Amino acid sequence: MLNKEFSFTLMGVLTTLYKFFKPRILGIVLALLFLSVILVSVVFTSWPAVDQLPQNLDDPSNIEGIGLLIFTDLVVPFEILSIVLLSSLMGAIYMAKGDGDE
Amino acid sequence: MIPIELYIGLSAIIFSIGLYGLMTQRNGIRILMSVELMLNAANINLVAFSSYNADLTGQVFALYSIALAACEAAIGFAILMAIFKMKGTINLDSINILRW
Amino acid sequence: MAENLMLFAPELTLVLTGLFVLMVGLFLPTGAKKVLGYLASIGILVALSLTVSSLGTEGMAFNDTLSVDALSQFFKIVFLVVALIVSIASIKYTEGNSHTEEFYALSIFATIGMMFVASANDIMVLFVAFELASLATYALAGFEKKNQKSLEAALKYFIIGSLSAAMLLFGISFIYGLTGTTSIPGIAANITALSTSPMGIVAVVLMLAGFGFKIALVPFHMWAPDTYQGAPSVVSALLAAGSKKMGIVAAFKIFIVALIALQAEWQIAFAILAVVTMTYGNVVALKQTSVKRMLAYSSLAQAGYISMAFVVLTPLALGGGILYALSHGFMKAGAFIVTAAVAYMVLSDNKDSEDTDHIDNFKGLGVRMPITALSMTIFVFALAGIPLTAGYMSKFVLFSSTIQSGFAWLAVIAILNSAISLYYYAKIVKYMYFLPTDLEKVSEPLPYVAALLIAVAGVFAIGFWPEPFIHWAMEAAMVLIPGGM
Amino acid sequence: MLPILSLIVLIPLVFAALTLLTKTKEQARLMALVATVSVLILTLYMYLNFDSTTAAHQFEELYQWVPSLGITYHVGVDGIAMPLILLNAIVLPFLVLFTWNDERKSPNKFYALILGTEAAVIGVFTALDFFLFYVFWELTLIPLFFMVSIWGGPNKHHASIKFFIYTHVASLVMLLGIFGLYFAAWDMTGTPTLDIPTLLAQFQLIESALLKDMIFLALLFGFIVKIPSFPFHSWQPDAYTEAPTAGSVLFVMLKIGGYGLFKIMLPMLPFTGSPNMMITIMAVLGSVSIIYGAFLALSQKDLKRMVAYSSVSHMGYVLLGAAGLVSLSVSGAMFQQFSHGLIMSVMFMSCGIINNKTGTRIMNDLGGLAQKMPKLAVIMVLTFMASLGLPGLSGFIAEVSVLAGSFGNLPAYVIIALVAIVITGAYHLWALQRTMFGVFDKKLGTITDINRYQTLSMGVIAILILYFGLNPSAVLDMMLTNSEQIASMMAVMGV
Amino acid sequence: MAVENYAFLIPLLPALAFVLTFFFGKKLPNGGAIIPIAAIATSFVISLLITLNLLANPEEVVSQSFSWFAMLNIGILVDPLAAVMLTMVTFVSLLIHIYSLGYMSHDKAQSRYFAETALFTASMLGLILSDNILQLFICWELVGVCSFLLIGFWFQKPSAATAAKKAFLTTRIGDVMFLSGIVLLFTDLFKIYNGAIPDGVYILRFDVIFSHIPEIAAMNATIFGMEVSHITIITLLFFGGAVGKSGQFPLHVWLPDAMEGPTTVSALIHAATMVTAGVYLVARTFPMFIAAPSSLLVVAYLGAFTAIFAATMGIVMNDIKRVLAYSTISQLGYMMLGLGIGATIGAEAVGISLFHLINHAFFKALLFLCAGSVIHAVGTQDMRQMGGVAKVMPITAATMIIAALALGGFGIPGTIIGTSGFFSKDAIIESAYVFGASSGMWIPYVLSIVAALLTSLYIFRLIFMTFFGKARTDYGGHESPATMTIPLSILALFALFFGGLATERFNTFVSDTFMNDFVHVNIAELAEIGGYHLGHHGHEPLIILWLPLIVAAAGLLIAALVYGMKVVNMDRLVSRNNPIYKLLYNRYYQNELFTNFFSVKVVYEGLSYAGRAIDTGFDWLVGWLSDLVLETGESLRQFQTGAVQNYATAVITGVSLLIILIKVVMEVL
Repeated sequence: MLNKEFSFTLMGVLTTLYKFFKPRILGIVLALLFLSVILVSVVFTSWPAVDQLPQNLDDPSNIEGIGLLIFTDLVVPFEILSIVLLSSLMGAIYMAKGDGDE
Repeated sequence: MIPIELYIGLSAIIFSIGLYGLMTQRNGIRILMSVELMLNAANINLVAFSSYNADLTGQVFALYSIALAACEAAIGFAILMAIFKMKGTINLDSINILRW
Repeated sequence: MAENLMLFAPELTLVLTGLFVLMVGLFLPTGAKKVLGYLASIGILVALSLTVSSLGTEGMAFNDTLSVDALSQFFKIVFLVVALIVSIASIKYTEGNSHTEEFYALSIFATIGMMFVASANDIMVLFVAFELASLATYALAGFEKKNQKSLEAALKYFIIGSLSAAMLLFGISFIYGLTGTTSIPGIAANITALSTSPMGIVAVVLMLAGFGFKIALVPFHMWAPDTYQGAPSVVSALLAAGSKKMGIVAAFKIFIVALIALQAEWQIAFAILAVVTMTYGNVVALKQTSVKRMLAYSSLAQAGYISMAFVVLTPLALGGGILYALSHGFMKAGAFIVTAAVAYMVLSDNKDSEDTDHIDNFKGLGVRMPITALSMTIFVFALAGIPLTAGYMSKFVLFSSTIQSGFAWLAVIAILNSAISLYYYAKIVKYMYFLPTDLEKVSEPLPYVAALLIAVAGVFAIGFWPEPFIHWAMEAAMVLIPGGM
Repeated sequence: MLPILSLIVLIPLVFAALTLLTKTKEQARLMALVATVSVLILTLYMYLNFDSTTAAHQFEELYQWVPSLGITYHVGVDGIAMPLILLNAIVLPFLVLFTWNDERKSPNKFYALILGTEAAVIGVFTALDFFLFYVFWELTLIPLFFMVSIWGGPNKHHASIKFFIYTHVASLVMLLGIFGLYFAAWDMTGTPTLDIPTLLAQFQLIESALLKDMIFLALLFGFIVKIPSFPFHSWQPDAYTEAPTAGSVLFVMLKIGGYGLFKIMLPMLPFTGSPNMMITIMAVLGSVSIIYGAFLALSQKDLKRMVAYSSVSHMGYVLLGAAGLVSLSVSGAMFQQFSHGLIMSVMFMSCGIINNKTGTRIMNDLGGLAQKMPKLAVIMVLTFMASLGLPGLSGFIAEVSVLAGSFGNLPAYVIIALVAIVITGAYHLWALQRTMFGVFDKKLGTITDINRYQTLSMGVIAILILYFGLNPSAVLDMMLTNSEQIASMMAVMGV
Repeated sequence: MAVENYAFLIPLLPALAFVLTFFFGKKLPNGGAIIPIAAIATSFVISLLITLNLLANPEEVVSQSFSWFAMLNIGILVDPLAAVMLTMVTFVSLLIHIYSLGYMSHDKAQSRYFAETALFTASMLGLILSDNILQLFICWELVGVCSFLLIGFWFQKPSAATAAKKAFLTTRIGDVMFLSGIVLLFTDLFKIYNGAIPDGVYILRFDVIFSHIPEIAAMNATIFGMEVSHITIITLLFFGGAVGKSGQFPLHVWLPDAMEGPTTVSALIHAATMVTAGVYLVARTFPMFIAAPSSLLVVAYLGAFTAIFAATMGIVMNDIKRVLAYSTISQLGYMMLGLGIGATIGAEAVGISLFHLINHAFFKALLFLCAGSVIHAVGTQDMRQMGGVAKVMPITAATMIIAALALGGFGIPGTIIGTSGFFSKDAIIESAYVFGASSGMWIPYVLSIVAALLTSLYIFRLIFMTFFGKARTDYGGHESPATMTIPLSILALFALFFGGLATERFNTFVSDTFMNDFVHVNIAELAEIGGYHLGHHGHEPLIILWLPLIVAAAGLLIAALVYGMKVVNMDRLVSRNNPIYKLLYNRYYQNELFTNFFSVKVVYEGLSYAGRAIDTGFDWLVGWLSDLVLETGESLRQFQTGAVQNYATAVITGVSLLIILIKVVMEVL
């Protein structure tokens, strides 16, 4: 046991690495594939608004704007969200709660 | 000034980490965490774009999506709890009676 | 504001019904909770009649985040009809269950989510409503929390659902980033930045993954067979017949209205997915022994057919796809209700039965439950596309439009597929009528029969008198492509 | 004016539903008899009022159905359809009579399916709208499928599924062809229509020769699988053999493939991109079917299977005659359908009786039945003779018209068919010898002759075989009128 | 009263008799035999009256046509050719029916017998009366079916059923050729009219056909590189039909087997009906043959060959009926030969041939009926078990010897003294000589002379073996009843005297067939189309007139020496070790060749099983395809592992790949 934990031979390292990666290798490859696809796309895209970032600097707090938006333009999603909350609450409670009636 | 590509890159990396977690993890909780990671990667995007587009909609969206993520987590945990109660484990490997 | 609200009277009725059912349910003893089903059904019926009576009205509401037009009306009717069928059938299913109010509230909320998706004119509304429909059904799928299969179904549904929600959101974030708006017409107007960059494809595919999850397109389908099989049959009916259509209407709105500039990209995607999905669904369905699983794969195949509308993209094709959505609603809801009835029958034979959905249970159904068996025959024949049923009519419009636009190869594949599909549909009929059983005749529960009759009526209505339905579907299609491309 | 065509489709349908509700065999068979006899009466009325000097449609009815897609309820009959309707109307009452005393499970379903088939088949013959046509076309499948699967022989499931899928695939391909035609016409005229005469007229206006060929071939495929012709016949022996007697007879009544050939294919033929290729395809398939079916029939041990293969052979004449493109050959092919229907129904009835009484259809196990069943022997010899093309009986008229008519255009194929005549004679006689003649095998037990219902039904059809053999003009005149029209169209196009 | 108007009754009455006897015969005495007898008697009377009328007024042919279907008709035509045939057939058939009263009196299925013979007669009469080739073919086939039914009359005997089938199938090969000829003829005529046939023109009627012979002859087809006129093809195909029906080589194999039926049926087949149909067909379409000289040559050669070929086999048969059967084949060969030499003597050939046909009908019917009488009495058909029957059955013996003399062709040339066979057969042989003289082809003549020798030999072998000498087995026999002997006697009278009485008128009467209001053809002109000129009768040397009689007498002498007085021991010759005897006895191994090898091995086991294999192949292919789909379904199922991470992996892979794929496709497009 001791022997195994402290062996830093190349073979040992490789074996450990192999054991670590073997079940994960597909996940890693696919995640990297996805990442690279996204990143390539990102790089080859000309993003339009880079210069305009400072515009928002004069009003660092957006809370008011956000609040306004929530209750004016975007009130519908907000309302729907309330139903979402209600139903997920209901669902979560139903699923999680033990069966009292049994 | 930070170019927006970096924000997007960050979110993409976080998203990919979430994907990786989803593909490799066997524990239900970790899976949930991975999902949260992905949702939040999207939120980073939204906020960054909101800022770069000088449009607050994105930030509102991010807020909503955080709420949704919470709901999702709640349901997810509840389902996992139910499973745990029945099987005593939340190891996803043991949950495959439905197949083929 | 008042007119705004009037436009959404059906949704509001449903919300009130859901809340009312939930409240009433809390005060009722388990034995009396049967009344909740009737309440919910009446509420849905009211909402349905409100929708039908307001057919033809159009309008935008709430700062143009919601729109009422022929398309949304049509799909609202689809969702409400499915909800009605499911809720009537569930009267029997939830009998004696102490959590009836949760069941009904959740299914009504899920329906509301679907309806909002149908009328969403803003991607944010669409996403939130989409999530509402998802979250409510996660719990519904696991409604039988003593049943390992049901829980597993819920878990798989949930995990893949979350994944695709994340992908959808990720995709939306890119669209938002490059167009600077979340309004659907706004996106269409500001599409240039997106359509000229490689991000366009990424966004399209991410959205496709999000919707494809709901529509159950290969390879985003893998939860569907498990969930449809494991979930309670009535819930499967809601998922297959209702929430699948929500994915379709969302895809219609996003791709055809908002991302029309990226048409070439997503047409390729849909062409690939449609072919793969219908073939995979049909071929895998051949050897299934669980009827619900078979229906799930069949539902995959049908999703593949409907996806052809995206490839062809003519008014007639879209009309066909939309009509198909309605027909499929009737057929698939009906078929899953039949499995519910069979499960009820099996459980009344033997309380501890495990595989209530195994095809062996269908042996001699023609004798044991004649109405159910006859309805099932009608549904599977309709699914297979036998004439004078809704399935045939929709296939007729959809496939023929495919040929009209020169996609003969696609139509050939689709038609070959529908020939293959006949094998497993006929297998069910064979089991029901030709294989003997020594078990007794079972009295068929009224709610199931009522639900089945509604579905049968729908199947035959579209099959025999398709003119008004085609008319509505075409009007709905015209909303998507006003010029008529 | 009575909507007579709608009635002859509706009556069996309504009675089929009513029959399903009956409880006893007596009620069910009475229902079926009433329905089939009333169809017969209406059809005879129609036949007597039929003007065989015109090729136009008669007794037409036209209502809008789905205007936005150009679907109408349009029915009517011409000289191609009328004889086939007559055939169905004649045989079905006798089929009911034939089964009068049979014992079987769920007779109500049985008779309902018979009526359902009748309605669907007659529906195909009356439909003048492709939508309606296809609807009835597919509807013919369902009752027959059930017929085979419920009351069929030991191999019924395999046979019924094979039949169903085989012919369904064909129908779907045909549907593709219909779609192609529909939209090509729609694109040209701007208005959708599925009206058969209109579409047939518009077919020639399509510009792309390739498209026309594709449409033609797709439709042709649908029809020849139903006929059935080599090499798409393999569903047929199984289905015919495994079906109960009534089912086999119903299969024989299913002349919709050949009907489509005359009604839809031939008017289109001269306008296809390469008519000569199409003619060759039809002629090759026809003549190969004739000789191939004959050889296969010769090699069969099972009487019913032999009859089934003989049917493949006989239906080859239909294709060959259609490809002959002369009014005589085309009308001969039509007459072949008619006469084949009569002959085969009696042949299958005979097979059914033999199977019932002796418990086997293997010819080597039979023998000398003529001593025990003289009445059956007489009828069977007559029909076998008719089937092998004996002059004076209806089969001969058809064969000789086809052969004489087609020879001018297709000499090589006709020679093949002529060779097959000898083989045809061989297997028929051989079958007769091994079943009816020779020494009676005591193992077969006590065997009684056919009962009077069977005698009546088979006898009447047998007499009709003789009648139409002596007086073919009774139906051939109307066929000739239509086939002359077809032939003149060919002549105009120089095909 | 114009009896012509009732000509249609001639076939109709027996047909009606068939229906009545078939359905009601069982309830009547003698199986209702009286119905067909009365019907045929009436037909006979009508035929006779018409014939007499025609004899007086050769122009008054009876011709009635009705439209049948398409451009075809049904009609009757009684010209001299038909009239003599009708009279002969009704007469012989009537006698055979009367004879059958006694012969069949013990059979349970009597009524079926009389019904079928009535139908048989009716079909033959219909065949003769036809005024168009298609109707002729129809009756032709009906004759075949009746023969099938009658040969298989005792169908419970497997051998009878087999023989019936063989008869039908073999003749059917000929029928198909005949039908092919009709089809080709129809097509040609259709082409000549260019598809537009005027109303009232029935294109398969003989007058129409004959009037278009020049056009048809002008059409050519290339077969194996040879230019062949359509008229030649058509006539050869017609002759093919005649070969089948009239038992010419190589389609004669059914005739000997046809003995499985009752002897009366054999008499009917061999004398009056069936087999003469082939000769009648060639005679009827003779104008076409005239225009096709090569076909006539084929007819002549095949006829002559058949005459000798069958005669050789007749010598060695031991079954009394088989000897007669081969005799029939041989005599039919003579008739064909007579027709075939029409290229030299023109329409007269029809007269000669028909004359022999009529005479043959009388004496062959007589021979069969006598044989039947003997079999009836003796109870066996094997001549080796007979002998000395003359003592028991004097009338039968006497009549049979008369018939044998007629068959052998005994008579004095240059006078009208002689048996009927003498006049007709010698005429054929003499014509063959003329033919040889004018064309230089002597083979038919030589063959016919040798055949005459053999004929005499085998028939007197039969006579001696049967009627003379000592009884070889112990049979108890007695003379037949009057119903049987009276027909025998009548026939014997005809066999003796008819030839002499009719020989003057007959030829010209029948040869006029093609020169009347209905059919009017100029034989000589047609011959010109065929590219040759008709020869003229020269005067034959005297030896030619006497030679047939000499060889016949020689045959008689040999038979008397060998079988009557037994001066030559035949044991060494008649043994299985003698290869020639063996070959003859086994009938040239035709049964093995045609039936066992060709029909069974090649067609049945070879071709039909090959077809079956192909069919199984198709089935297998379809099955394989469907199994493939099912198996694919089964293996694709495995993707659905049940582990949710895999599902997620699929989604992610799908997304990534789809992005790349779309990019690639976009680039490509």
